Parts: sequence; C-alpha cells; structure tokens
Amino acid sequence: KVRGGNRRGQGCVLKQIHLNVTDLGLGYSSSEEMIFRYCSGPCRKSETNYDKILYNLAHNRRLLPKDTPPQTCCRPISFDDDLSFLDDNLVYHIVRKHSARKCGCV
Amino acid sequence: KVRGGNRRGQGCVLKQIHLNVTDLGLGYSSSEEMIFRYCSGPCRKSETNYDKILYNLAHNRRLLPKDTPPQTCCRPISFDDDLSFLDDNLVYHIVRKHSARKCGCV
Amino acid sequence: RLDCVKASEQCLKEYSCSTRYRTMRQCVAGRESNFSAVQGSEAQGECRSAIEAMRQSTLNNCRCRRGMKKEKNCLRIFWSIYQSLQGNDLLEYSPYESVNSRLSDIFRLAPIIAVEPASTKQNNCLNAAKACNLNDTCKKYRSSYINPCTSRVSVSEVCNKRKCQKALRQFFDKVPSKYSYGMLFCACPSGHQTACAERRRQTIVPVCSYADKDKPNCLSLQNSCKTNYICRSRLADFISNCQPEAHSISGCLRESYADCLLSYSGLIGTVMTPNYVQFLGITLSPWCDCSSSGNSKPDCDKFSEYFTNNRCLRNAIQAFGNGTDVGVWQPQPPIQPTALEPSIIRRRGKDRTGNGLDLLSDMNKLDLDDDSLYNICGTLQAQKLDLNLTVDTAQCVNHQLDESA
Amino acid sequence: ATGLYFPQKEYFETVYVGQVAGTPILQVHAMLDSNSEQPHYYLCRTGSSIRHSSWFHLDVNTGILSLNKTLKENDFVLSNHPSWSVKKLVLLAMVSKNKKPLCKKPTRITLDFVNATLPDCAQTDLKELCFPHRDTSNPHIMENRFPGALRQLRRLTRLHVCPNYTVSYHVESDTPAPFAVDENTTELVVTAPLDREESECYRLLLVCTVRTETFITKLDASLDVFVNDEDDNAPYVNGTDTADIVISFNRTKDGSFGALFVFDRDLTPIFPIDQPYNKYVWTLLNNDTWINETFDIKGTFSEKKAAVGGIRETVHDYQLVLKRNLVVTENRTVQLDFMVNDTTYPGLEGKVLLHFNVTILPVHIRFNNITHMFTLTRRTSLYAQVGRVCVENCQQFDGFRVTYRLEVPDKNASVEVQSCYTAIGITQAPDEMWGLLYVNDTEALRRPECEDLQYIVVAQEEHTQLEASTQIHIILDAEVNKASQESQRFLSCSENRQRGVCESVRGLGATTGRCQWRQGSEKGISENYSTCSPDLRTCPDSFCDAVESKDPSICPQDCTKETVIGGHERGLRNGIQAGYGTCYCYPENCFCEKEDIEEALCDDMCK
Repeated sequence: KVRGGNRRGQGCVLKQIHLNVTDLGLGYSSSEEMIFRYCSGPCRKSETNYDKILYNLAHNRRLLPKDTPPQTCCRPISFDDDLSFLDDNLVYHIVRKHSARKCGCV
Repeated sequence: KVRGGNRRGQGCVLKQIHLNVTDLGLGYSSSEEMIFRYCSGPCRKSETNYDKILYNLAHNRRLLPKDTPPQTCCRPISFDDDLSFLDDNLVYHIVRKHSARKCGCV
Repeated sequence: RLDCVKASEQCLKEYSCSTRYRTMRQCVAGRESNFSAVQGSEAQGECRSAIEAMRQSTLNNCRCRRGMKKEKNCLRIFWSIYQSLQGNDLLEYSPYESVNSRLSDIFRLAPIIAVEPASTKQNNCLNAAKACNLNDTCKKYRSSYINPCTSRVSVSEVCNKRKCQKALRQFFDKVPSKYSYGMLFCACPSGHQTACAERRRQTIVPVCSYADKDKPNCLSLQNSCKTNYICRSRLADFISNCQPEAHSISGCLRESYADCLLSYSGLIGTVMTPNYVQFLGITLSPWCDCSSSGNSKPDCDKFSEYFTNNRCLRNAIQAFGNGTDVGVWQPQPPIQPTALEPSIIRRRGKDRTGNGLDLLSDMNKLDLDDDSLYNICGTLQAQKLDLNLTVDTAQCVNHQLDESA
Repeated sequence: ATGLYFPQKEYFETVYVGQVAGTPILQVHAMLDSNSEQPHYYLCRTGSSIRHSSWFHLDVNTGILSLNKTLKENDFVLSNHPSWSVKKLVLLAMVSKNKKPLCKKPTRITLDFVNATLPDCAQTDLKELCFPHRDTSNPHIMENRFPGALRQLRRLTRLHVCPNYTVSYHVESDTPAPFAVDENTTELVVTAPLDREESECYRLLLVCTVRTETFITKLDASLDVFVNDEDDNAPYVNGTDTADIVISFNRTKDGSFGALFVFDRDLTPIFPIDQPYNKYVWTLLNNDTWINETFDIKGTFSEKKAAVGGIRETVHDYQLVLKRNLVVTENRTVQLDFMVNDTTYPGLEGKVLLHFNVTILPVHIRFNNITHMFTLTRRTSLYAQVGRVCVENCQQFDGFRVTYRLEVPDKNASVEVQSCYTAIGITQAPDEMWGLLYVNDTEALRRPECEDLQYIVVAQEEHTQLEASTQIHIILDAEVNKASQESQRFLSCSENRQRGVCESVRGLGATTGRCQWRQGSEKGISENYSTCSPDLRTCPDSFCDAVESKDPSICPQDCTKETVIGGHERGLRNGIQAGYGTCYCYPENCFCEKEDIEEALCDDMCK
C-alpha cells in the first residue's frame, strides 16, 4: 500500500512501499521484507530560468528532438542506511543506496 | 548552431547554442545575444540500486502508473554566471541560473 | 623600471638610502604641518640634501600599475616622493606605468570589432554588448557590476553607489579592453543613432554610478578626488595622457590614443566618474558644474573643459570607434600660419588670443553652458562686432590645478 | 588683500635652435595690491624645471624672461618626456615685495622647443609678429586696485626679425573700458580701478599696425580681460525682512519652514570651503531657552545673474528649521530675530537683521463625527482588508504618531458576544498614519450570533496620550450556514495560474472569500501582468501594506523578496513591479511566464 499520497500541488515528496526482498528484482531470493522509499511528484516549484528556457527552446523546436534535455526531476538527495538480510540459503547480503531518505528537485 | 555534439555513448554532456536574448522566451525583448549551455545525454552508467529497483517495480506494475518516479537525469550541477543585458527600452535586466556550467547524472 | 613598492623596499635595505628616505618623509610630514618655520634653516638644509639624494635613487622614477597588488600602497609612496621632488602637488605626471600599447594592438585582438570598422548603419554599441556576453570573462564582470548598480537599496536610495563603482573599476581593470572599450567608446555617428548613443551612455549605469541628487562644484569634486590615492592617481593619469596639443596631428601631446583611453576608463568607478552627457557627438563630463565658483570660475571651466572639450580625448574615442590609430586618421589639421598679404588691409586675427577655446571646425563643440563667463563677455560684445566666434580650446596645457606651492 | 599678484596665470612661447643668450622671450606682469608694493620677479627652483632654469634669466624688476645661453640642438632632447610629440619645458615664476622668498602662487611659463631655427622675416606671418603665441589664459584683474601694466603686447622673440618694420598697438572696445597701450613699452595698461559689480569682463580689440615703406597693415585680435571680485558690497534685503510662519500638522524634527532672502552683489565661492572672502554667518538674538532648543536657522546660498547686465551675484536663503518634534499640544506664538553678518565686508553695514514670526497651532486628535460602515461577507478569508480609519487631517501629520486600537462597545456583554469581537483586527504600518481594518478570526464571523459587530476605534497620540474615538459598524451578509461548511485552510491565491482555478478557490486575504483574477493583455513585460489576487483593490499595487506584510502568502506580488523566474522587473521595495504573461508565486519563489505552459515534461523525458 502506497502511503504519503500526493495531495494537490504537494510536489516532490518521499513515498514508501512495503516489499519482499525478492520483489526488488535484484536477483536475491529471500523471504525477508523491507520498506522501499522513493521520490515522486512534480517539480514545478523548483524550476529555474534554465528550465523555462529549455522548455521554450524545445517548444519552439530550437533544439534537436532527440536532444531535448530533461527538466527539473524529483530525485533522492540522500539515501537510506544500507539494507542487510539473510537469503534463503542463509547467506548474508548488504544492499547500498537502495532506498531514498530525502527527496529534492534537481 | 548546437555545439559540443553527443558522440555515441558519450553520456550526459554540456552543449551550447548561440541565441538572441529574445529567443529565451522569458518575455525580454532585447537584441543582445548570449551562449545558452545545457546538459543532455543518457545517464545509464551511473544508476544505483535504487534506480534498478525503481525500474523493476515500474516494469512489474508495483507502482501506480501516474506515480512512476523519474530515474537518473542529466542535469546541471552548477550554473553559469548571471546574464545581464539592456532590453530594447534600455532597461537593465539580470537573469540568474539561466545556463549550465557543469553537468552530472543526478 | 621598478614599481614604487619594490623601489621603496630596495631603498630601505640600503643604509644611506633608507636614512635619507626617512629624512625626506619627515620633511614631507613636516611641510604639511609647516615645519620649515619651526625647524630652522639647518633642518631645511638636511631636507634639501635628502631630497637631492633621493633624486638619484630608483624611487625617483618609480611608477605603479593599475590593478596591481598593493596598488594603493604604491600610489601612496609615489605621491609622497612626487610632492617632495616636484615641490608641488600638481597632477602633472601620472603615477602609472605607460602602457605604450597601440589601439591597433587592441583592434587586432578584437575580430568582432576590427573586421567591420565603425558602421554607420549598425548599432556598434549593441554589437559590443553582444560580443561581451559571448565572452565568459566579460559576461561575468558585466553582471558583477550591473547587479549592484541596479539593485535598489531602499525607496529613497537607488543603489549602493560605493559597491557599484567598485564593481565598475573591477570590470575595466579585469576585462580585456577590446570588450570594455567596445562598450564604452563605440562609434555612434550622428544621425539616427540615438539608440546607440543612449546605450553607450547607459554602459556605466549612470543613474547609480554617476548621477546624484546634487551637482557639486567641479573644483570641490576635484579636491575630494585628490584626497583619495586611487582617484587622484587616475585623474593625474588622465590629465597627463589626454593632454591636448594643438601642434600635434593626433591632437595629443603624448601621441598615444591607447594611453588616453586607458586613463579615461581608469576614472570610471572613482569620485570623478565621467560619462557622455548628450546624444549627439562625444561630449563627456564628470558629475559637476562651475556655478558658485567665484573668482575661480576660469580654473573651474578649464578643468571641466578638459572633459567636455578635449580634442585629444575626442580624437582618441573617434579613432577607436573608426578602428584606426594615431597618424593613420587625420582627425584635424594642426593650426597653420596664414600667408602674408600686401598693402593696407585690416585683417581679423583668426586666432583669438586670450579666451581659452581652440580653433575648432565643428561648431557643436561651442555649446558653452549659458552662464559661463566667456559667454557673458561674448554676448556683451557680439551685437557690435560681426564675430565669427572662433575659439581656441585645445591649448589647455597641463594647467596648474592647484595653486599651493 | 591678496598681495602682489599675477593677472595672467599662464604664458606660452616657442624657442628655437640658435637663439642666442640674452634673447628676450616674454615678459611677466604682476599688479599691485597696495600702493607701496614694488614687485620683484624670481624663477622658482622647484620641480622638473630645476635642471633647466639655469638656461633662463628673469629680470627681477622688469619681469622680462630671456635666454642665459645660446640654445643648441642637443638642448632639445628633454629627458623627462621622450614620447611627447612637442617638447615642452615648464618654468614657474613668482613675484614678491621682498628678496629671495619661498615660491608661492607662481605663474606658469610653458616653452615649446622647436628643433629648427627662428623663421626669418619673409617666413614670418604678420600675426606672428604682432601677437604673442596662442595664449589661453585671460588676464584677471582684482577690482578696486591700482592702474598698471598687465601684459606686453609685443612678441619679444620676434623683436628683431623684421628690423625695418615698425609695430605699434592701440586698443579699442565697444563699451567704455579703462584700458590703453603704453606706446613706449607696448604694454597694455589698465588706467583706473575696476568694479566687478559694474562689469565682470571687458572684451578689448587689440589693433596692431605694421608699417613698412611699401605698406601699412592692421591686424586685430580680441582679448577678454576678467575682473576678480572682492567683498566690497554690503548685504541687502530686497523686499521683506520678516516672514510669517504657521506650524500645524507638519511639526517634525528637521522640517524647514518659510524663507528669507539676503542679496549680495559680490560672489560667494562654494570652493574651497574656507575661502577667505564673502563669508556669511548668522546669530540668533533671542536668549529664550525654549526657542534655542526648538529652532535653528538653515542658510544656503546660490549664484544668480543680475537682471541688468547679467553680472553674477549671490542670493542667501534662510529657513527656519525645527531641532525637535513639537508635541501636538504645543500652542504658542514667538518672534525669532537673527542677525546675518557678512564677516569679510570691511564697512559697518555688513549686518542685516531678519525676523520670523512663528505661530504654532495645536493639533486636535479627533475623528469627523460619522459612523464608519463597512460591509463584509461571512465567507471572507483571514486577513481580508475591511477598510481604513483615520483621524482628521491624518495624511498631513508629520513629527508625531497616532496609533489605533479596537475596543468592544459593551464591556459587560456575555462571553459569547465578547468572543465575536475577535473577528476584526486593526493594524498600521510604521510610516503610515491610518489604521487598516482586517479579518482576524474567520470562525467568529461564521457564528450566527456574531451578527451585529460594532466596534469603538480609539486613536491615541503616542506622546501626549490624547485620545479620540469613533464607532465603526461591520455589516455581515446573512448567509451563515453556507459559509461554515467550507474548510478554513487558506492557501495563497497567488499560486493559481489560470483564471478558472483562481476564481474557484479560497485564499488568504480574499475579501469576497474567493480569489480574483486579473487578466493582462499586453505583450512582453508589463505592469498589468495576469495574476490571481485576494483583492484587486490592494494587490498588486506595488505597495506591500501593513496587512499584506503580516503573511508572505497574502500578496507575494507586492511583498516577495524571493527569486522571480522569467521576465520581470522588481518593485521599489520588493515584489513584482512588472512581469511577463502570468505571474504566480510559491513560498520559495515566483514565476512569470506565458500562460500556455503545460505540465512540465520531466516525467517522460527522464525514463
């Protein structure tokens, strides 16, 4: 169940989802579980002149279509502590930078 | 004319284009010119576990479609010096964070 | 040639030089407190020999460089030596090393400006601004001065003038002159080029760096400039390098337009910041006038005309605008003696002796402000004499600006 | 007195290779300041001229400068300025009554070195024979002084170039001028004391007659002779020496009142400040402590041209200045007498007596006797502006402060009724004289029992605590139930970027309860930009008022200090004076851009 929903205009926020380690799709097989936090939401409020110009240039086709660069993105600006678990063969694993701690528009 | 082209697999790089201030589309009407530098190109090589997990969850529809968070973006990590110019009514303007100085995958 | 900081350090290392240098500094300090009356003739003798000895030392001919490290210290040393060796505190000699570059050196480096000599159609000042924003250094320092110069401080204060002027000095000290001159001295041939001339006038953001609520008297402005080492030195540099000379083709005694333009731009950002004051032609002036000058009105007018009516400065600016240099462009033929004519003739002497304005071909230079004395005298007489008012300004030899001996 | 002085501050001449020792070059002239003076001329041994002054001789009595040696070619390589196109040497000459003085107030002699021989007679233009080298410095003669020679008209360096020419001079002038030429010495002489207040400048016509056997030629050149001023005129009042002043609403420290003018036909130089002549001082003659602690006089002067002849003169302007704020109750009449003294005028009439008749009126703190009615919808938002209240003449007040507060008319009313009165508040900006009424509590407004809101507004003068009060009546519209259901959380109207959304939402400060849309129409950056506002009467109006400054979300268009992205111009204090397209604001920044911006494309492009 996704919590930390996106009320009107709330922008780039931290959300979390309860998962099995296996659901991570990193190839580990383990019945242990974890909370995966991620950053999502619009970044309108943090746009700069750079983004406005980019948008206008793309809008007026002054940039090559394949070359239209990305605008402000909602991304992690710091990561959670490492995740450690015993897999089904009782071998310990550590996964780094697997989950967001803080989000920001970059 | 766009310079600093994106050689195959060159990734997230700084490019520039020579523009009239009016072309920026910010509403200024001035015949002065400037160099607009922007960041463009793929960021595949710098993904983290977080990005891999995101990709997998989106791929397996574990996240709501409209909520699919952005992955690594090729974005400015520092901006050029401010741009100043005289508009056509000979009023000075300063535009901040209008052009990239250095790019990075964030 | 050593700069004055090194020359002073070198002198202080030698026993004989350092003792004389200290004696001379005491003499200068003493002179400011009128010591000669107190110390008696023996001390005067010591002073005189110390001063004579200093004439042989490297300090005598030392100079400074704009924007150098310890520039202010260097200028302080120069002026303390200059005052004692010259015996006056005039502004005759510049404390700055002559750059001896030629305008052509600047043009050669400026493809944008040199390729198309001043066009009569294009807005050359706009082109200069474009060139600036396409160069990272110029763009950076331009924004660095426009920001403080256009940021309002309060409802009553348009800006922080001190910060603005400091940033302007940085711009002219740090940005290659091919860009900074382009924006300051761009050619706006008369005719429809008002936008060009107004853009040129706006280059230094005059509402902040130049204009003020009240307009001081030019002599008191000059006096406050002389109390600051940087301003005093930049003014002496300007008076020395832009000294007009009627006999010389270039119109400049020192025959170097580059030195004249550099010293003019060196004044920007000081108390004596000059700027264009009219759309048409090249009329420049600091922010001052000559009202309430009393008996010193002629001195005040003469100082003010060093900016408003200086053939050397005008030729230098026109030369830069046209992409030429000294000797290449004949701005104005020097005065030639008239030929001898026989029998009883009554000839009007072309050459007005004694009223301080040069024989200038372009009449729009005669827009003397209406309350100048010359005009009073002129109007009184003009009704009766069919005077074709030819006046002779350029002969403004380095006048003794301050009477103190 | 100035002492012996040089009427001419600069001399110019050209010297040539081959000119022999003893050749006269030019003649300097000093004029007497008192009858007993006998000028002695000396060359100053200072500056760059030290090395070369031995080449010249200055006759101590005649002031004639001549060569002490024959000039040779290598004399023309002057070391100190190799790069100069024309070699110049500057000498300083001075004059004194006594012998061997210190070099003071010298005149400047500039010699152009021409590396060629002196042109012979055939090569010499008659003008070169008749008149000195192009001279820039006009003679300046001190008024009220003695006759005497002020300039040698003959070109001394050309004395012997054309031996069989005879050169003579005479002077003409359009207006009568006390000048003549001494035929023996060919010196221009002033023949009588001058009076600057009569004429500041004489334009003379110097006529040079050159006679040879075959022809007579006359050449002329004009010469302006200026007259220097000294303090020889007493101050006078042209019109009244008394000014009546009424001080009422504006009674602030440093405020200036009235104006009295004193005229002086002499000049008053603004520089140097310690200039020794025409110095004016004033003294207040009243010894009443209250007057001395309350009033000051401000004297300024300016130069003016007399109606007749355009001669420059001075106008002194005296104004009464308050040294402190006056309390509102101050109510008195005083007469100030002050003496203006031209300290450097030698005569007895150097003083003028002036008077200010000052009437200080008390300021009454009162409201005009009407009940202020304000209508308000119950749906209004927090910080909505209700209206403003002001005591009589408050716009003209200066020098004291009136503050406003609200009071409940019936202090024994029930707790429920008393709680209604939190609905409205009053506030005031530091530099404003009126009170702004605003919605302070929307809950109270929503309650049915809070129907008839009548307040007492009390105005109090800070210093004297004088008070005045008036009644205000807030008339609420009846729609009680509908208003109470809507949520009380108010966002900033300014966040909305389209008309539809703007006019459908509530926002801080929204008078009607709903935000209001302003649609701009101009292209480019304009003061009439489109925006969503709580109250178009006060926002945006480029003025961050006392209510708007209570919360940055009320009217960021007028108050924001944050970054503004997109085409814009800053306001005088803060805010957005002009913007491009639509301006909308978040707490951390504002944007001004064209309205057709869709959602940012980031989400797709980042995959």
